[in-house]
Formats: sequence, structure tokens, C-alpha cells
Amino acid sequence: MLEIKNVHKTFGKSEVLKGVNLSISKGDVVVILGPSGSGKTTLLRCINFLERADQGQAVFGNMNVNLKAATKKQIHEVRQKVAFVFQNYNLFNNKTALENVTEGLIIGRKMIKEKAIEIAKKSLDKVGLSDKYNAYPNELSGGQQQRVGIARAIALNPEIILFDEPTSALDPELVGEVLNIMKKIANEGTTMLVVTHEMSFAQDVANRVVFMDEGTVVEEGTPKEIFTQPKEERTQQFLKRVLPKEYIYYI
Amino acid sequence: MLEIKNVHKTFGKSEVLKGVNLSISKGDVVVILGPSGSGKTTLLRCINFLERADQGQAVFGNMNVNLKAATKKQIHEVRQKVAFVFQNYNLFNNKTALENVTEGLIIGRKMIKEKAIEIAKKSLDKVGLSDKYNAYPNELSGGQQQRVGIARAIALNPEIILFDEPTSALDPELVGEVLNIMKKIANEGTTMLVVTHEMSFAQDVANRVVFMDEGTVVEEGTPKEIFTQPKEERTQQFLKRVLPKEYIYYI
Amino acid sequence: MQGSFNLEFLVDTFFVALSGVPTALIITIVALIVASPFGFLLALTRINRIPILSQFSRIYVSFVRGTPVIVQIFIIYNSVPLVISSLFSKLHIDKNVYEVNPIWYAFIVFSLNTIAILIEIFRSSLITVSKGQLEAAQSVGLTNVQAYRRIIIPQALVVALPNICTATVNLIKATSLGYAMSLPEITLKAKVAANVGYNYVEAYIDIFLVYLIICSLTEYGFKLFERKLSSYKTTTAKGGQQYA
Amino acid sequence: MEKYFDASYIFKSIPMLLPFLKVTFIVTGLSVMFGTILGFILAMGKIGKGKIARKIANGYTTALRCTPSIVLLFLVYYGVPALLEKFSVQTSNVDKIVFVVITFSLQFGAFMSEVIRSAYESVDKGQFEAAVSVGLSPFQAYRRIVFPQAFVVAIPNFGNSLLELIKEGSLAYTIGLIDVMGKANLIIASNYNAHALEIYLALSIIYWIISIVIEQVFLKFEKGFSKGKQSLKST
Amino acid sequence: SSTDENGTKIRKVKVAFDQSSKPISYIDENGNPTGYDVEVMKLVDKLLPEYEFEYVGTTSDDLLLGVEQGKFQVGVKNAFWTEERTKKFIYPKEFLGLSSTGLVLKKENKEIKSLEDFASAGYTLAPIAANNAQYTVIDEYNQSHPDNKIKLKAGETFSVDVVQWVNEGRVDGGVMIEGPFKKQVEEKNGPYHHLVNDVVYNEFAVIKTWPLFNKKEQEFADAYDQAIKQLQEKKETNELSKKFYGRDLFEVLDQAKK
Ligand SMILES: Nc1ncnc2c1ncn2[C@@H]1O[C@H](COP(=O)(O)OP(=O)(O)OP(=O)(O)O)[C@@H](O)[C@H]1O
Ligand SMILES: Nc1ncnc2c1ncn2[C@@H]1O[C@H](COP(=O)(O)OP(=O)(O)OP(=O)(O)O)[C@@H](O)[C@H]1O
Ligand SMILES: [Mg+2]
Ligand SMILES: [Mg+2]
Repeated sequence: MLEIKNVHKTFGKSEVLKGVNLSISKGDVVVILGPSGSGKTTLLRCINFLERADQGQAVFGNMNVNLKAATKKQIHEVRQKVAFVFQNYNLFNNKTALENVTEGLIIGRKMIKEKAIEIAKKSLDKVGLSDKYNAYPNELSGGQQQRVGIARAIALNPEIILFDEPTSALDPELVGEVLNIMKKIANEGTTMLVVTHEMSFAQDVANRVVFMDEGTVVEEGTPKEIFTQPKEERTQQFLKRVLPKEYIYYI
Repeated sequence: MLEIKNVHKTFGKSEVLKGVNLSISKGDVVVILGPSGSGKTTLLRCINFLERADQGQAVFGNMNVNLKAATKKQIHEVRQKVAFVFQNYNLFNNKTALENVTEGLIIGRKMIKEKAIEIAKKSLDKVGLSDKYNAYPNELSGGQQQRVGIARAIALNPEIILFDEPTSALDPELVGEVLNIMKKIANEGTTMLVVTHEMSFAQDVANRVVFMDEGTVVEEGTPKEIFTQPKEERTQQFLKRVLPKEYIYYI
Repeated sequence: MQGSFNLEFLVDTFFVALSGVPTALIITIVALIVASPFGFLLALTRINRIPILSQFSRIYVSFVRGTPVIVQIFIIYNSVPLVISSLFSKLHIDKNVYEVNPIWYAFIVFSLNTIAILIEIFRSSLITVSKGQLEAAQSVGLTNVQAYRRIIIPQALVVALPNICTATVNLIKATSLGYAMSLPEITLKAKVAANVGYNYVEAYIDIFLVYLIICSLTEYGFKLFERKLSSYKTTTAKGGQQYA
Repeated sequence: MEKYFDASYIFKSIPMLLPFLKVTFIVTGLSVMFGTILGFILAMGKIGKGKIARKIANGYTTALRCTPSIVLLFLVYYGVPALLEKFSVQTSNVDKIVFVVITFSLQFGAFMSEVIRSAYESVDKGQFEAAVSVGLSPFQAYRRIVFPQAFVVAIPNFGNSLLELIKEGSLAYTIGLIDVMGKANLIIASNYNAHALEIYLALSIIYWIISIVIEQVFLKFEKGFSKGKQSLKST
Repeated sequence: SSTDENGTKIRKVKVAFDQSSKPISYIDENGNPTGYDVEVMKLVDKLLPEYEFEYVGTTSDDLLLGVEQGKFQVGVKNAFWTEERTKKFIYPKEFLGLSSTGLVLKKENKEIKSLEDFASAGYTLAPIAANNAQYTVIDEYNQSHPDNKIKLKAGETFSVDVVQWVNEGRVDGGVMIEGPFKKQVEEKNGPYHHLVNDVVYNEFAVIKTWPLFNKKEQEFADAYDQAIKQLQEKKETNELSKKFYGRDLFEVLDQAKK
């Protein structure tokens, strides 16, 4: 479904990604863990061409793209297949919830308006926002905003959704709201690549957990493998620091 | 040590505090819980006169103050006894970490400079910032900033410290940092009144938990009482929503 | 003043001054319309650090903002016809440059001036729109042009509007210097009227009133427009910044 | 155009113009001084609780923002003596530079009141609260915490207003003040109005250089004072 | 006022002059006031021991208002006589000087000798500052010739360079005083000497110029009359006219308009 090979990315002098490989099958939910600065965000952004990698290949289904030299057309095609959910929502401030969702459909996909609105309403309903169609982002709570962000992504009917810490900008009380929606979508079989610090989500929902550090994938496996028997020392250290006390017994 | 009686506060038309009573003994660590908008912040601010209550009494040790009609002198005296740690740190941006701490001592308390610096260094050391004396707030991480805020409060040697959600502006990884410091201070016998969403802190450190809703104290008791046998339905509802799954078995 | 205050003259001349308003407004509007696209494009060259062009617009902005408008007026008024006529004669274009209405000089001066002001306004307002907005637009499949037109510009405009308002008011005021180009606008008309009976004080009170009226109306109009444009922001609670 | 344009006039006139910068600077300096005081008073009216004071301060600012400098200059120059004469105060011995300074002080006061107000409001309310909560008196909190931070915010806006003032000040030539602009016009007159373009170019070079210098100085100031200032947060 | 050594009272008076109107009145390179009007006033001062003149350079706007308001006791600026001005100022009995006023035209238009000719040709005229009496001269012409008006525009002195404008064709003609024209074009080192074969100056009137006295200064104006009469008798004004205007305009005094 999605395969990434040997992604390199340097900012100025610091090499942030040092040859990352990743492969995701259809329907998989893959969680990426890793300390701050390990390159998780950068990896997602390179996949979606929000950042140009210095080197690397990506295979989306039967489409093979060079992450460095992709043409405009290829980028456009990739973005049709891949949706992105931002950490800080990045909703269009000047558009209502509904318009936020239809924008990509009408302008990006050239869909006719009625159709787009229909789809947009459906995906807003799915995330439980049937009563907020006409609210502007600043009239929504953080959790609601993030749910619009998710609705905007799923409305595009992408083959894969990338989530970059979708709950870290939320108040503790709103986190649950968003995680529940994500679980629901995962259960419907959507392929997802999620950067998150929410261990319980990783544990409950992920098929696979990838641990990154300093620009490389250090270890990957099922949640159980990673949480209970991490092989690498760096993974162990990290988990010790991050997992709440209740989990510690795992290790 | 601190007793608050019948505090009322109205903003415009909405009554935010509807007669709150609270009493804290020396050395107590009291945690206030409650949904957003229940008036927790307003209560703390009224105690420290950052907001004028419409009605109410406070007894600090042997000093009895009318929260509505306190004189300038009384307010000054109260502020000598009570320190405040802000949710968003509110460090003085134009002062270094050390100056942030000495400011209140030298200017507010008229302490001589050498003495103030000595005390300030000690309290910065206590929160683990011995190497950051001369850093400006914008050169510090969120967790470090909040720790300076705590050092600033404890340096004043107050009879009681008020904390308003001291970790909610922090990244998940920094929360632990600050909570650990708070635990340490609590264990040294400082009287603390803490508004927080960190249930584990409440559970581990608090002597007493107060649950507020809609401007009144709904229920209070030991952490155990509140978390495992909440009497009021509103408390139960709230805890169900807020507590991570791992706690749910308590209820 | 021996000649006592002449109320009748004050009233009559008020309308004379008022008759200069269309000139002032036309110049303002033309300058804004001409300057907007240039200002926007040059602002983009600065944001995206396009070589040469961005340096050019920096120097240009610095010059225009660093020199008094009246000096700019004198320079343009003295040089443009010379340049154009020598250009025409080189190209053998048989056209008299000088048959133009002085208002054309005003258009040139104030458009050139406004371009510089707008470059700064657009630049500073465009950078207030977070990069995330552009990225979000790209990630749902919009092209850059579409993203600018539908997402970035509408938001930047809201930020820019108060500054555009200030620029417009300043522009209207600056047209008062049109007298140096023999432009029959508010100030010159009133001054000519005053000349007959030497009622300068009255004339200047009239000029003052006229500018006060049109500028405050302009400000008011912008406020209304701003409110409409920023409807998506209206519910933002503006925290009272009063200190306790 | 070669017939009329002679670049040597540019270089010849610059040394003749420069000594008259003194007048320009005196006008600017005095106007900044008085204008800043006025700006403070107005800003206090705007920030304070008094409704009437706020209305007056805001009304004053609007009126001055809506008045072209040249109109204000004439109103002050002709209007103030006319008014004072009603109270039999003689102004005939008052130098015209006084009227110029009055005019631009009034105008600069309006600019400054906005600069001060917005700088003051840019300092987060929490800074004041934190200061009183560590035991500073409200006055101490303003003096030591709020004002120093507001000052940093005000610097660039103050710089812009200063530039604006220097440029607008050039209009004092219309009442015959001989500053650099006035001198430029004298030079032109002494050439029987010939070669005006070159003289104005020389003048614009002088103004341009002054503005660049001021801009750089204020950038330095800003950098120097902004220790600890929080970097821009994205919204 | 103060007293001199003889015990007579000396009164200080302010004489305003237009500082940018060479060669009529201006400030020379050393910053000293001079020009025909100013030099005549200096001679007048010498003949009036009870007065001490102080010269104040200014713009013509300020001069008119300042004299009217009493800021200055008298003002000189090549002022013509106009009806409106008599309401605001005292005109003395004796005039100060003469001014040859003419049209600057391109060589090919040299046949245009009068304002009537100019108007009939439908030519455009360079703008004149509204407070300049030349403006009034043209305006008065227009009022007396309602069917044959000249297109009159108000403008700013500094931005209008009549000779250049006429030569390059920006306007067909401009009103100018002979003195400046001579200095600019006819003199060898004049800035527009190279145009001496391209433009002409056609005098259409010789007009008397007057000092303008503040309304309260009748006594001063009378003293001036005494002094200027003596100067004219001694032909000192003729000398100054030659010096500053390059021509003794008093030779054509009989044709002069008020
Ligand atoms: N645009 C950029 N320019 C320069 N350096 C950058 C840029 N973006 C990221 N970096 C650097 O690259 C490194 C990896 O950043 P990245 O955001 O991918 O980390 P992350 O794993 O997502 O961390 P976090 O958990 O804090 O979000 C960091 O050291 C960061 O400072
Ligand atoms: N300055 C103010 N003016 C008007 N209303 C206010 C003001 N401050 C607080 N309120 C209102 O008072 C209520 C209580 O606010 P408060 O901040 O005390 O709640 P809280 O319990 O601290 O909530 P949270 O957990 O979200 O911080 C809210 O409805 C809030 O909107
Ligand atoms: Mg990241
Ligand atoms: Mg709160």
C-alpha cells in the first residue's frame, strides 16, 4: 500500500532523517513513537511533499515516486491519495467547518458543489459534528476543531491518512474525544500512519508501532512487542520516561 | 491556616462563584478539581486579590480580611503570605531567571540584594535550575519556565502557594518534570492549593480533593474517597469523563 | 486681525473646498487601484526573497518612505515630462506630452508612492498568515495560486485592512500637496477663494473641516468593511487588556 | 532633457543645504519632546477609566489623523495669533519656528498616544499580575515590569513616527521657515527657478540618508533593549 | 522703542520681504537680504533717523498675512496695486519701484504682444501662485474681457520654471517680470543663456510696485513717502533699477499702470 525507502533529509547542517524505511499494508494502523526532535514530523511531511526530501523513494500502491525529484503532477496525484491531519489543526480560519471540508473537494478535486456538500456533511456527521456545519474555526473547541481536521481528511477519501500528534494541542478533556473518533475510523479499515504520544491509543488501536530516534527507525513491532519486550536500549529508556506509572509493569 | 468563607463573584451577569467555603490546615496539599468554567481559577484569583470578590471573608492565620473591602495595606500583607504560580508561567520577560526570583524579594520585600540573590539561587537550585540563573524566559523550555515560576513563589517563603493548572501549558514530556518538583515541595511541608487536571498528582500528593462545579464546592474528601466513592452524581460524571481508563476500575 | 472673522465667507468657501473633494478622491482611488497589484507582487518577491526584484523593492520602499512627499512631487513634476518628451523624440512619436492635465502627474506621484506603502503593508500582513494554512491547502489538493486566492489572501486582507485604512487616509491628506502641481483640489480651491479677500484663516478652517469629514467617513467605511470581512473572527473574545 | 539637467547642481547644492539641517533637527527635537509629553497624557486618557477623558483623547487623535500637516500648520500659524489677539496677547515678536514646533508637537502627540497605548496594551496582563503577586506595589509593577517591556514594543513605532515627523516637517517651508527644505527653495529662487530638479534630488538624497541612519539606529536600539523579549508566537 | 545719542526716539520696525523672489527681493549667498525692493527700503531707512528697520525674510503668503495681522509693519514683495488689498493694507502715496511685466513665449510666437493676442490664440498659460499679484493682473484682464479670457491656473511658485516650461512646450506662455528673465536668459552666465534664441520676452505692461503697510501704520507710511520722494529726485532708484533689473524702468514711467 505505502512503502518508503531510504528517506534522507537535511536542514542546514543537521541531518534530520538518515535513511528511513517503512512499509504499510492496506488497513494497517501504524503508530510512530520517538523523542522530540527525532524526525517524526519531518518524515510525515516528506511523504506528503510539504517538505522536499533530499533522497528517497515512495511507492503508493502501483505508483512509484522519487521523493526528491517528483514532478508537480506526481505531487498532485500523491496528495489525492494521502491526507494529512495537522497537530495544530490548521483549519482555514476564513471558512466554516463545512467549507473547510468542501474546499479540497470543489477546488482541489473539481467536484460539483452539491456532491461535495453531501460528502462533507457525511464526514462531519461521522466525527459527530452534525450541528456545527456553519461554525467558524474560532467558534469551535479544540477537540471540535481537530475533528473538523479529521473530517476534512476523510472526505477526500484518501488511501492513507497521516496524523501528526493529533491530540497534543488539546486540553486533557478533549483528547478522549479525538482519540475515540480515530479509533472509529481505524476500525472502519482506513489505513493510518499516526505520530502520537498517546500510549493507550498505540496499545489499543495500532497494528504496528515504530520507534524512531535521531532520524532512523530504531525498532518496530506489534504494540505488545514494543511495550513489553523492547529490544533496543534506547527504546527502553524512552518508554520508561514516557509511559505513565501504570504501564511500567510491562517493562 | 487559610479559611475562606462565602466567596461570591459575578462577571457582568454571570455569577461565577456562588458562595465558596474552604479551609486548609498548615501543611495541607489541597487539589481542586472541576470542569472547565466551574470557577476554579476565579477562586484562586480572588484569594490573591487579582480579582475583587463581590462578597466573602478570608482568614490567613490570625488575619481576617474582607475580600471585597480589603485596604491596600491588607492586600499587600496577604500577598506577602500567599504566592501564586500561574498556568502560563507569567515570568517577567525582561528579567533573567534569577532576577525573576529576586524581584519580589528586593523590591517587594525590601531585602538587601546579596541576601535576595542567595535565597533566589537556593530556590532555583531546589527546582533543578542551577545552570540557568542568567537565562531569559524565552531561552527556557516550557517546563523550565514553569519551574522558575515555582522557584519565584517558594523564594518568597509564603505560608501558602496557589497553583493554577501549573502543568496544563506544558508538553506531555515536561509535565512530569514539574509534577516531580511540586511533589518534592509538598513533601517538605509547604501548604499548597492546587488546581490541576493531573489525577495522578491528586492521588499521590493531595491530602484533600475538592470538587467544584458551577461556582460551588460540590464535594470534598481524601483522594481515595473522591476517586473511589464519589457521593455526588456530578462528581461521578466528571471523573468518568476525565480519568484515564486505568482508573476507571476505582469507580 | 483687523478684518474680523468673516462667517459668510466661511460658509461660502466651505462649498468651494467641498467641490475639490472629487479630485482628491479620484486621485486616491486611482492610486490605490494602480498600486495594489504592483504592491502585492513586489511584496511576494520580498517574502520569497526573489533575487534582484526583492532588493529593488527594498530600496524603492526605503526611498519613498525616507523622503517627504512634497519633495517626491517636485521631483516627478519636474522630471517626468522631460524624460517622456526626450523618449518620444527619440522614438519619433509626435505627441505633445504637455497637453496633459496635471491630474496625470498626481496619478503618477501618488501611485508610485502608494506602491511602496502597500508593499510594506502586504508583506507584513501576508507573513501573519501561518504557513500551516498554505500547507493545509496544499494537502487537500489546492494549487499555490488557488491557496493564495481562496485561503491566504482573504485572511491577510483582514490583517492588512487597518493599515490600508491608514494608508488611504494619509493618501487623501497627501493630495492636499497637489497645489504644488496646480491641481485644483480642496486646498488650492479654498486658497484661491481666500485670495480675493485675504480670508486665509476662514479658508483653512474650511479645508480642515472638509478633510476631517472625508477622512473620518473613510475611516468609518473601512471599519464597516473590516467588520464584514472578518466575520469569521467576530466571536473572538477581545480580552480586556485593562490592568487591575 | 540634457538641455535642462545638470548633475553638477546636485553636488554643488548639498554642502549649501547641510548647515540648515540644524533647523530641521531643532524643530524635530523640540516637537518630539513636547509631543511625547502630550502623547503620554493622551495615552493615559485612552487607557484610563474616565469615559470623558477617553472620548476627548480619541477625538483629538482622530481629528489630527484626519488633518493634513500643511493645513494644521496654517491653522496654527494664522489661527493661534488671531485667537490670542482676542485676548490682547501680542505674538508679532514670536519667531515662526515656535509655531512650527507647536504644530508638529500637536501632531506628534497624536501619533505618540497611539504608540504608547498599543505598546502598553501589548504587555500581557499576566506580567502585572505576577508582579503584584510577588509583593510589588502596583506602581512598582508598572515601573519595573510593565513599562520596560512596553518600551521595547514602542521603539520601532516611535522610530516610524519620528521619520514621519521629519518628513512632514519639511512643509514648514510654506510659512517661510528656512530649514533644509526652505534652503532648497532659496537656492532654487537664487537660480531664478532654474535647475529645481537637481536641487530637489540633492534634498531627497539628504532626507533619504537621514532616514536610513535613523532606521538603523532604531534597529540597534530594538536589538539592544529586547533582551528577554518573547519571540513572535504564531497565532 | 529706544533712543539714540541725540535723545530722539528710535522705533524698531519689521520689514518683511519675499525671500525667494530674485532679483526683486531675496537672500544672497551670505544670508543677507537684498534685491531691488530691499535695497530701496535700506535707503529709506537711512533717511528716517527715527526708525530702525529690521528685515525679515519670508514667503509671500506669510508676508501678506503678517503685515495684515501686524506681525510686520511693512512688507515688500513686488506688490502691485489691487482693489482688495486696499481694504487690508495701507498703500502709501508714492510707489516703490516699477516692474516690467511680460509674456515669455517661444520665438515663433513673438508676434503675440498683448494679453488680448494671447487669449485669442487660445494659448495655455503657466500657473501663477494665487497670492501673486500677477494672478490678479490676469484675473482683472479676464474680468474686463469676458469674451476673450485667458486660461488662468493657480499653482505654486517653486514648481513652475516659466522659461523651461515655455521652451519645452509644457505651456505656450508664462507671465514673468523682466528682471528675472534678463538674468536667466540674456546674461552670459544665466542658467538658460543657451535658450536665448529660442524664447522671447514681450512686455505687456510696466506696473508700479508698492510697499504694503499695516493698517495702523499711517504715520510710518507718510514718513516713507517723504523719504522715497527724495530718493527718486536723487535718481537713486533709477540706479537700483539698472543694477537689479538691467534697465532703468523709470524712463517709461509715463506708461506705467498704477
Ligand atoms: N524547517 C526546519 N528548519 C530547520 N530545522 C528543522 C526544521 N524542521 C525541523 N527541524 C529540525 O529537525 C529535527 C526533527 O524535527 P521534527 O519536527 O521532525 O521532530 P519530531 O520528531 O516531530 O519532534 P516532536 O516530537 O518535538 O514534534 C529537529 O531537530 C528540528 O529542530
Ligand atoms: N474577566 C472575566 N470576565 C468575564 N467572565 C469571566 C472572566 N473571567 C472568568 N470569567 C468566566 O467565569 C467562569 C469561570 O471561569 P474560571 O476561569 O474561574 O473557570 P475555571 O474553573 O478555572 O475553568 P478552566 O478549567 O477552563 O480554567 C467562566 O464561565 C468564564 O467565562
Ligand atoms: Mg513533531
Ligand atoms: Mg482556570
